Amino acid sequence: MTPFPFPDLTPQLIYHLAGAALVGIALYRGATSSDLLTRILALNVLSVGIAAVFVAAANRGAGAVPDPVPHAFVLTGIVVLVAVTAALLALAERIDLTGAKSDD
Amino acid sequence: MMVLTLLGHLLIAGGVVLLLLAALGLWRFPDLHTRLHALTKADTAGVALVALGAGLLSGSAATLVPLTLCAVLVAISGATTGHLIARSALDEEHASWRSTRHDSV
Amino acid sequence: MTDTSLLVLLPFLAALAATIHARGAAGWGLAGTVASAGLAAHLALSVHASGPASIAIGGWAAPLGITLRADGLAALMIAMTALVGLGVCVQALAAWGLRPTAVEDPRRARMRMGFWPLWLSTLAALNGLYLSGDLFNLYVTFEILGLAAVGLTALSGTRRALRAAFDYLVAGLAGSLLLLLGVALAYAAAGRVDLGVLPLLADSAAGRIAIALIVSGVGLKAALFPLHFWMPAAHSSAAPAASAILSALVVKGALYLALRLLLEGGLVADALRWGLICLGAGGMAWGSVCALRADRLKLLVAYSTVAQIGLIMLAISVAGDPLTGTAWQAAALLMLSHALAKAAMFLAVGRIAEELGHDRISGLNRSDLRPGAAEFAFAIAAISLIGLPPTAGFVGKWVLIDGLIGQGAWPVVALVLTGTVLSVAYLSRVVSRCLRGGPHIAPGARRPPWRAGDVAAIGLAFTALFMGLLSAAPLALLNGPLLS
Amino acid sequence: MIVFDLMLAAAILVAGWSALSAPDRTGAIAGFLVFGLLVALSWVRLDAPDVALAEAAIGSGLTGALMLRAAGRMAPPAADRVPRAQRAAAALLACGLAGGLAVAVMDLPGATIVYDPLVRADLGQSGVSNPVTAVLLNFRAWDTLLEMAVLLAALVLVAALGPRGTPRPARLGPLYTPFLRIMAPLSVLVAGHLLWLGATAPGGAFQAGAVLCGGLLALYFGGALRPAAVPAGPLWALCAAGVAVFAAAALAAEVLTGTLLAYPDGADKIWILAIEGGLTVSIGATLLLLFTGLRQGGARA
Repeated sequence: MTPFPFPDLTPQLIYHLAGAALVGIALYRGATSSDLLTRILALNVLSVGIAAVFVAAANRGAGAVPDPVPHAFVLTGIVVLVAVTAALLALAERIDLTGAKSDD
Repeated sequence: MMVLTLLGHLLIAGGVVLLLLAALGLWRFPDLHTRLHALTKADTAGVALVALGAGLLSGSAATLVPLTLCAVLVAISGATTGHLIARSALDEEHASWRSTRHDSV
Repeated sequence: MTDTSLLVLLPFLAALAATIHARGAAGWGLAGTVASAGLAAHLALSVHASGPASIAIGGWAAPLGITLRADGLAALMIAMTALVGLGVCVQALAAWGLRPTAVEDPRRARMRMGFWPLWLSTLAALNGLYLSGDLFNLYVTFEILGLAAVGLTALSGTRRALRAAFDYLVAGLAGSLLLLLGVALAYAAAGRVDLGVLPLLADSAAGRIAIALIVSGVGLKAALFPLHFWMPAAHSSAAPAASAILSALVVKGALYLALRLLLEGGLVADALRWGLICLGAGGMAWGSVCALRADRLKLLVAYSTVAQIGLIMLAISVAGDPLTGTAWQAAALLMLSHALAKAAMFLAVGRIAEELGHDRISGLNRSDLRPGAAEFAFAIAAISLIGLPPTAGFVGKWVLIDGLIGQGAWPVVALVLTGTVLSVAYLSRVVSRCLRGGPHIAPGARRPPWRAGDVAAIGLAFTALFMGLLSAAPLALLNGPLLS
Repeated sequence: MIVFDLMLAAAILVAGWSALSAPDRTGAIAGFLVFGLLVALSWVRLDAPDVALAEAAIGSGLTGALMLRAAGRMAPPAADRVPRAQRAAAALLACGLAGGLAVAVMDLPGATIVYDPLVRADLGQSGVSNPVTAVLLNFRAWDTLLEMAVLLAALVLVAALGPRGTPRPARLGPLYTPFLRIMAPLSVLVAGHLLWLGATAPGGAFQAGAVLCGGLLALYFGGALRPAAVPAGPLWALCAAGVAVFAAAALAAEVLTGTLLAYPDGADKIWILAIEGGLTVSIGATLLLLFTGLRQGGARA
């Protein structure tokens, strides 16, 4: 291992790093926002960051056919997440409906 | 084939210019109605030109036909959504000002 | 091995039926639970008789395909789920009835129609989780489990419950997304995501980060201290039957995955092990302190779960080489005893609160009501949680301490014993008030009437009590060969 | 092209950040929609067209619609009241995790190729030639079956929360009806096309289900479709049809071939298409009901 391994700049690496940054952004906002909707959005951004790691890892460089299995994982993940998001939003609406503004 | 390629590139370039203009209008125009005006027209034509250009570049009818269909669909839905947005905006203004006649829309 | 897949598909199809045919929800729920318990018993017997079995779904072998693996540990967990499930079903039937009555309380109807599909989904997800041999598949089952569990929390519909349910769902989703991120990184590092990938991950930085992420996701889902912040509110604001399921069964899913990670060779890094030991000890201490300070009975029981999870995680992370040591079997036995005792305890608390109209601990000392069956059940469950002989908890702690002494890990032995003393302290706060007879009880004090809910609580508590005498059966399952 | 990738990645990060830090909800959701489309674009760049389609339709489109609808019903957000210490801790944690991930991806041990040769070797026996569909409906069909269970579990949860307020009737104007006349049948057509296409090219049950849901939503907004007016039992049955067909097929395959979800030799494609057909209808109906909300099974007022 070289002292500072900096591999060649490929699309795969760029989107990999973007995925890592998205995970960081989403975690930060998820932990520091008190708005229910922002927290739900943060979880969605987090899952997109994870999906970016999968999709970038599946890519084998220009010209090569990418691995279909992680693509299937991400497809499954997208559908799972929309279901959970719908549940979260329904809960958030109920909380908004039943209570005053206080967060008790 | 050279002519088709050239034409394709030209169409795409024209479409991109229209889309850029639409973006510029969205950014610079003062209110919703003028922004909508910039967006819908340039958007519809821009997408149509890009789709047509891409279809010509591909050189096969099997690609050109679905792309043209896409452009038509974008035109239809763009017109409808533009209308809906303008209408609901007018409704809201009507509710707050009680002066604008919106029946004409 | 048709029964293996049926363990997942049958409760799930029953959940669908209970949703579509809402008037017969309880009937479908009872049928699904009983049938699934029969399958669980059959699985345990067949694993015991002819050893573990694994099926490659669709005929596609791992790593590309998904395998369902039924070994002794999985069979024990499935049997535990079935046993607790039967008890909870009795309570739910008692509370909300089997079929709609002519004049019906709308709340009762809502609970009945909401509870059964959610419980059956929980059952299907848990069975799928115990059988799964693939990390991505585990993520998907965790999502079913999380949604169903949140539904159970929110069922009572109060603002407190809704708020707890939202936090629970956010924490659960964050936990599963951390797990998924670990799986993504594991894929990037080693190119596959079946459980067989785990030993390969120790070789690279990405792999080690992947393991750390998976463990932290599991820790969040298992309410491991200090990631337990969502749990006491969720477990204490749900209906009794729902609390029993959440506390006794749902957190076991994540603990089971931690145990699997150990058995598959995923917890090889010493730093990770020591971290988990510290968190386990911290959970025991923090959960006990909060339980000592709790003013409401449900909250005390919920915090005692935090402490017990700490103990189980401690047992998982000190287990040396799983192939030679027996400490991991202690973790499995502790999970079994905690499931039985904690379910009994929540059901008993539900009955006590129903009789008293509140669940304040200071108000348990009343003069117009004699101790009843629920108080009795609570006391027996407490004995099992503390780990006095002949309970299952005793056998679990015995195996654990025996293994620890074999390793010469005296400080950990001291930790376990301290945790036990603390559990005596907080549980005796309740037991001493509940069961005290004598002059403060008025001569004409009434005795609470028997209800079917008492039967469930007492049945589960006695199962926990005598499981220690019958512990040869679970140990025989655990001593069989494991699949890895 | 590397410059384009860098710009796209930067734009994704900016859009993601603006979605999570916009002061008003509409701005946040608009940021999220843009974010989703940019992400879909980046996945096209990474040769993942199936995923990009699903992200654009479901991950961005449908989620955005769900969010907008919820935002319209909820009180405006209060200002964040998170203590400074918690912010600092969260920033530290987030930076640590993102940094760790970045180090991890820069130090990946060379390409370890495990799945590729396996998929390639077995694709011929899977009945379809689109490898993603082969993975979803054959090699790892158990995941997909459980994924449908997740959708239904979410629906059960939403239903268990009880009914919510009835939506305001919207005035949509004279242009909307002709629009519906074109779009509603077209969505069915496109869904069918995507479903059929999924066997050989990007597409499949999930994308088709999303398109179908789009058509149904258009009808719903036009007032032509009111889920509350349909008896709950049949609606539930429609949502459950896909997974029921899937589970029945799994068990039937076990009876026929002795292995769960192992389709009979030579008939894989027919089985897969039949299952996908059921899934498409169920996904469309389930997503629609998650959007519109639903009353509990028998608790009809």
